[in-house]
Amino acid sequence: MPSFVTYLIHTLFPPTVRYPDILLIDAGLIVGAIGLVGFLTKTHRWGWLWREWLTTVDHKKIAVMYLISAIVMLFRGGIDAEMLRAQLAMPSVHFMPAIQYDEVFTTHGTIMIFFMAMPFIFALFNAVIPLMIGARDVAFPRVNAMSFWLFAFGAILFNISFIIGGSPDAGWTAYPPYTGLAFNPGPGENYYFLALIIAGMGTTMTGINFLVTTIRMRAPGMTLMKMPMFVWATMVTSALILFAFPPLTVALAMSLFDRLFGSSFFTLTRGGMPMMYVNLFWLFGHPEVYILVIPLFGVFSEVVATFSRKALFGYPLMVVSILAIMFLSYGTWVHHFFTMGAGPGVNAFFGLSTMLIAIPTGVKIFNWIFTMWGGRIKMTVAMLYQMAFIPTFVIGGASGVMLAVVPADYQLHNTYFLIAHFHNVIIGGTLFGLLSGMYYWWPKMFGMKLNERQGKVAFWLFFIGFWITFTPQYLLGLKGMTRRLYTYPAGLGWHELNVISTVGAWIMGAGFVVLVYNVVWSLLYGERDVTGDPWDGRTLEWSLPSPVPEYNFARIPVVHERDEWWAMKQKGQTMAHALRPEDVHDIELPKNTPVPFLLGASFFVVGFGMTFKWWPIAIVGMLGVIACLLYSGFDYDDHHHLEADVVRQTEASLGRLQG
Amino acid sequence: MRPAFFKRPYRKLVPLALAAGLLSTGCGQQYVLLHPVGPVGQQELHLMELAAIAMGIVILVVFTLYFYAIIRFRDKPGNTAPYRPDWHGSKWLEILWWVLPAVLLTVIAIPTVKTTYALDHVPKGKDPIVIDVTSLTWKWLFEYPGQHVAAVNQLVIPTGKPVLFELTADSPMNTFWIPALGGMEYTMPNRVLPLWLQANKPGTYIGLSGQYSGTGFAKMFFHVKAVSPAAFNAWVAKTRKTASPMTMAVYDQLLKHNTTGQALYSSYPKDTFPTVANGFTLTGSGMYMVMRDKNDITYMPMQNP
Amino acid sequence: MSVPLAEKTGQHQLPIEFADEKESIKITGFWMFLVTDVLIFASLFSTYAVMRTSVAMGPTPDQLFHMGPVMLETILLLTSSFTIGLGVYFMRKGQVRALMGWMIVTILLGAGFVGTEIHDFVTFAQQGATWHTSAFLSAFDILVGTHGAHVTFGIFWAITLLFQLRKRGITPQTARKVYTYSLYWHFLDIVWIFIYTFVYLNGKIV
Amino acid sequence: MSEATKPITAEEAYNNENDKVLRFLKPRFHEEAFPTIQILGYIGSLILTFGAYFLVMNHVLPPVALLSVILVLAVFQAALQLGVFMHIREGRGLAWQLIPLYFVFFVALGMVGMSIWIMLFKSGVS
Ligand code: HEA
Ligand code: HEA
Ligand code: CUA
Ligand SMILES: [Cu+2]
Repeated sequence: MPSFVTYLIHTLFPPTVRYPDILLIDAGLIVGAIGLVGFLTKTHRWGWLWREWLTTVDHKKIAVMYLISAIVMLFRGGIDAEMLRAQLAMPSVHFMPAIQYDEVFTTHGTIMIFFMAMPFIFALFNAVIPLMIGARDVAFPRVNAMSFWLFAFGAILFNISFIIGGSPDAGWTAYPPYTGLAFNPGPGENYYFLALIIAGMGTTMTGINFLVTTIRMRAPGMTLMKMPMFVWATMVTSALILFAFPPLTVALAMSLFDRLFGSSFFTLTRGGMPMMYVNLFWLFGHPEVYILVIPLFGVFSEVVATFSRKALFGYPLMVVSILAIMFLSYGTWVHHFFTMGAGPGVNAFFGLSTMLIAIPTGVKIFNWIFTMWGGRIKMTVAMLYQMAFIPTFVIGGASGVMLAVVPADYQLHNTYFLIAHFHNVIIGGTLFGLLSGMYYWWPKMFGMKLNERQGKVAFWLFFIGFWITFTPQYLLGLKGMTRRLYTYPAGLGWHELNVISTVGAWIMGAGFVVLVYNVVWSLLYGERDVTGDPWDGRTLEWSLPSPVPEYNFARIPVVHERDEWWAMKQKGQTMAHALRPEDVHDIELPKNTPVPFLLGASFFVVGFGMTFKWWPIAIVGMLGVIACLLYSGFDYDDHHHLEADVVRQTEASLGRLQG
Repeated sequence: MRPAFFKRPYRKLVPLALAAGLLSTGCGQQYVLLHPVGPVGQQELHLMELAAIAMGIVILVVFTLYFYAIIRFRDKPGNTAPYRPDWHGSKWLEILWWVLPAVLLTVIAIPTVKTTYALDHVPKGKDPIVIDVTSLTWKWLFEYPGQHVAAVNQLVIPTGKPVLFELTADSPMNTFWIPALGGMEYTMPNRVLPLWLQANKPGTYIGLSGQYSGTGFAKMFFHVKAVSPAAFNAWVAKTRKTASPMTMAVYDQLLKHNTTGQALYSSYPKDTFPTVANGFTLTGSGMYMVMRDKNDITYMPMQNP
Repeated sequence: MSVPLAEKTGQHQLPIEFADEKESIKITGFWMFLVTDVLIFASLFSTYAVMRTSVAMGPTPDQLFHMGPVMLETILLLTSSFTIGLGVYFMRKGQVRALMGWMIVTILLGAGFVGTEIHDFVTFAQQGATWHTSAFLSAFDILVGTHGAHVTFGIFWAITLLFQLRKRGITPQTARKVYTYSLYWHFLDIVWIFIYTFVYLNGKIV
Repeated sequence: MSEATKPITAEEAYNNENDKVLRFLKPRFHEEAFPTIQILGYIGSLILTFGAYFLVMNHVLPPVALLSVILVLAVFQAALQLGVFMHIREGRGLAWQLIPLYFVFFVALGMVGMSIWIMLFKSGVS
């Protein structure tokens, strides 16, 4: 049926995905996919892939999968950023047409926040939280795998939009009514809403999982005030996720219904109220930015204490401040729409509540500085990122406080001043923190260190490039340049600063290339970590060998001190002293299962079907979802036993067993 | 082991210095936000300056402590700085950094609240001229209910007199922004928002949108001509005489999704804007009745018709 | 095998659903899930609160709502909350048959609720009040509809639990499942009370 | 982990957690030979529901007061369900769920209340 074929071609490959660059990428992807399939077949790796990775429920492997996806997404988001900067370098250029520019900034923002930063954070959670609290796994290992696969298939759904059907183009905030059918008839926004709903379900499950893990799975003796700061950060972040994602889900679902089922929540006509979307979105969105930064506050607290070789300064108040940030962050969301005329009372209230957040945040900054004070600072790459974080984040936070000054925000809202503000906190806080954590815990995850020298080159390129990119953007804001302009006229004085900014972005890109080189080189030739404790660490994960055995702890430790491992080392104890053969019992471990993967895949099918309104496909996917739920509802056989002897042998071979 | 450039952490200051240089040598009037020509922009600028100074203090303090710490306490052989691995807190220091930022924030918070309230209304005793602004898909429609003229993508206002803009949209949301005069405000469908601005100096200023609304968004620039009241009246009279009237057909034309140039109209159909006198009936779904008294707009929720 | 509820010594044994550490952790997890669900409904309630007056050309709440079916739904749901409460009570006594009996009653009451609600919605649709009509109706439909969908899901969940109970009896695992299910069901009752108050009764206040 | 499955008492589970800051989360159980509490709870919930109904249908108060009163009744009803049927204070070790439940109460209330404040600005409340 030729009409059917033309219909397919028109829906799946409309002109907006037929640009030469995208066709080139298509070709690359096809070649890459064939290559990958070929490689896996030739080396007989399919079974291995399925058994060891796709069906795994081991938090350490899930961490690795999160990490890989996050770095791939950093690459994609980074390429998008480079394209944006290329377009903006000169006034009135048409490197990309408007529609494509719009798609690119949308995917840049969405990918960086939802598909780069979030999974990267979860990679760190998964990699270390059970180890830090002395547990064998997270509270719900299967749910953990489901979270990952929901995230992964959400990400895939979002990413295929640029080769099939066209990408969303309404910004990462997707304000209606522009996302309505009247203005945006293509499938792009459907992709956006569906992908975020699917990934968001996964994220909510991760939030529940790690909240329960940190409150119920801690080793005996680890009371709240003995938890490492990163565990606190995880707990608080998980709580934030729990409280923040529901409004997002609701807002997205309502927008989607407007598009697919003709409801009128946010439409131009029939009394729709677009501002309600904005309200709900930021009810999520503001806590979200703290979801993006609080885990890294935890990372920094660990890194700074380890590399200053000194206890964290002011631990109790660090806890108080992190809790204060959590509470306050639910009361500030209106600062993203001061200019929607909610009246002076509302604006003043939310302006003040926003400023209040600066106080607990400042407390953390000062406590970190005073952790270094009187220590012995070792300049490793992880520490360098932490040290770059402080000045960068303080300046970003300061510009945030300027935005919280309501009348100033009337002028600065949605200008490049805002863009500079949030890249300052998001790169300075989130990205630097993620990289710091990655360098810090890499030995624990992979059993080898990342090369420090290469890491430093990457760091300096990133750091310097960052300042060159974003400092000029503050000035552009003062010159009145608004965001999301695909091009701008000459004569407003915006040109020179944009050129500088673009150059900076290239330097950051170079930094990323070095980073990738660093990772690949180290995987091949990196220095093995045989001690399990390469940095002279303080918390329990460093008491384990690297990489960590499947069961984590042969015997669950009993905690007495805040920095338990450090205290043990001070007292001259190690694990080998502690563990006798009769201490080792059978260990119960969760069993691998294909359900999470299949569940994610089913949701992908649902999402894809709904994006194009191909209901039969969506229904097939839905049946898959139901089958997965039913199967896991009736499945009582979800763990297996590891014999004590096997554990003893493993521990003995690592030299960790007495006698 | 350590690369040479690493020895000098001050390197980080270079881009900052560069930026400061740019700002001082830079390009005069092009920093629009720093050179407002009206009272609204000026008040906003004052707050920005105040906040910037406060933030400067914060940054200075943090940077001093920070650089001192990282230079003094490096782990290098022969470092004589005291090493206190178990120093984990100090009551007084911690009280200090809960209290000092709070004080500093109070200093900016008070004028923030004051100005927020002040900017909400046209100052008492001044009679504003009202302009109805509708953002359309990638163009601006300005209607003068007092003068009965209309314009597309260009705006003429008298100097020395507050202008009360009533903002709405028959399109996705945009923000109405004239940086030289003062801050922006959203244009939203089904809703009318007030914004007042004033130009004290005659001149031509740039206006634009701050909220992305589609492919033509980058073309939503418009010109604002501030002229003396006499010249303004002359302009109105001339427009009435020479321009053609805007009919409903013209309005429908404007509703198309495209970008256009500038245009003037000698009159406009009553219900294109929820006119102040008639109450608000945009696209068939009234949300609010708009009642105008001298300085302000009151909104009455409209029950179903 | 079932764990006795209390010992004569005065030392309280943990109820069976808490007897196993792992299973009890799942209960904590389910509470956290309920928290997210509370917020889902809170978002829907805020939307409804704001859009309540955006009736456009459509009917107002007062014109639309009829309290008769609403009261019926309320009574059905309140009663079902009571019956599942009894079910859990008997579960803790170790009485499988009583538990299953009360669960079946709960399911029937729930089905009655859903049936009445669907009938109500069909009536609205016949009057031309669908969510195409106005923002108010969109907000109303999604709030009440989400609740109805939850109830429907709960019914199917309960049915799968019945099969498991028949096969395995009351064990720490099945007990935990029933317990979480009962939490879910009571929670839906609470949500309904707010819908009843904030949507239906409020619509009659004017 | 066979130790974990062997039956322990509520007191033992609580002592294992031993976080003294959290004493307020100590779980409480109640159990009886006859489901009196459940029956009383059911009757109570019916009273609350019909009470609200008659208040509204007879317009005993001005609108705003009426709405406030019935909302308070709904909150009572919720508390009743939580206390009687959902065993909100039970748990193994500590009743952790209490913290998020208290918190969510405020967040949900704030969300609805603030949204109304933000969105229905400047309009006389109907
Ligand atoms: C990691 C992410 C992150 C973080 C941590 C923050 C932190 C803050 N943000 Fe930012 N913000 C974003 C990400 C983030 N933001 C994003 C992505 C947007 C734009 C979204 C979009 O529209 O696309 C945004 C937008 C945004 C706006 C909206 C502007 C507008 O749209 O008009 C505002 C306004 O108030 C704001 C303020 C703040 C404040 C006050 C903080 C504070 O938390 C900062 C606190 C920190 C400090 C202040 C520094 C350290 C403190 C001291 C050293 C103590 C002493 C300090 C004082 C006394 C002041 N942010
Ligand atoms: C975590 C979040 C995050 C991160 C890390 C970044 C990183 C960057 N961002 Fe992004 N940005 C956002 C979040 C983020 N951004 C958001 C939320 C928006 C708003 C979107 C919206 O408006 O809706 C935004 C918008 C935004 C804009 C405004 C667009 C507009 O409004 O028109 C710009 C413009 O300069 C920009 C630039 C950059 C740059 C240069 C980087 C750099 O840091 C990127 C650095 C580059 C890399 C990390 C990798 C580069 C890779 C290569 C060069 C590959 C090399 C080749 C091989 C290896 C083969 N961003
Ligand atoms: Cu440069 Cu003013
Ligand atoms: Cu914010």
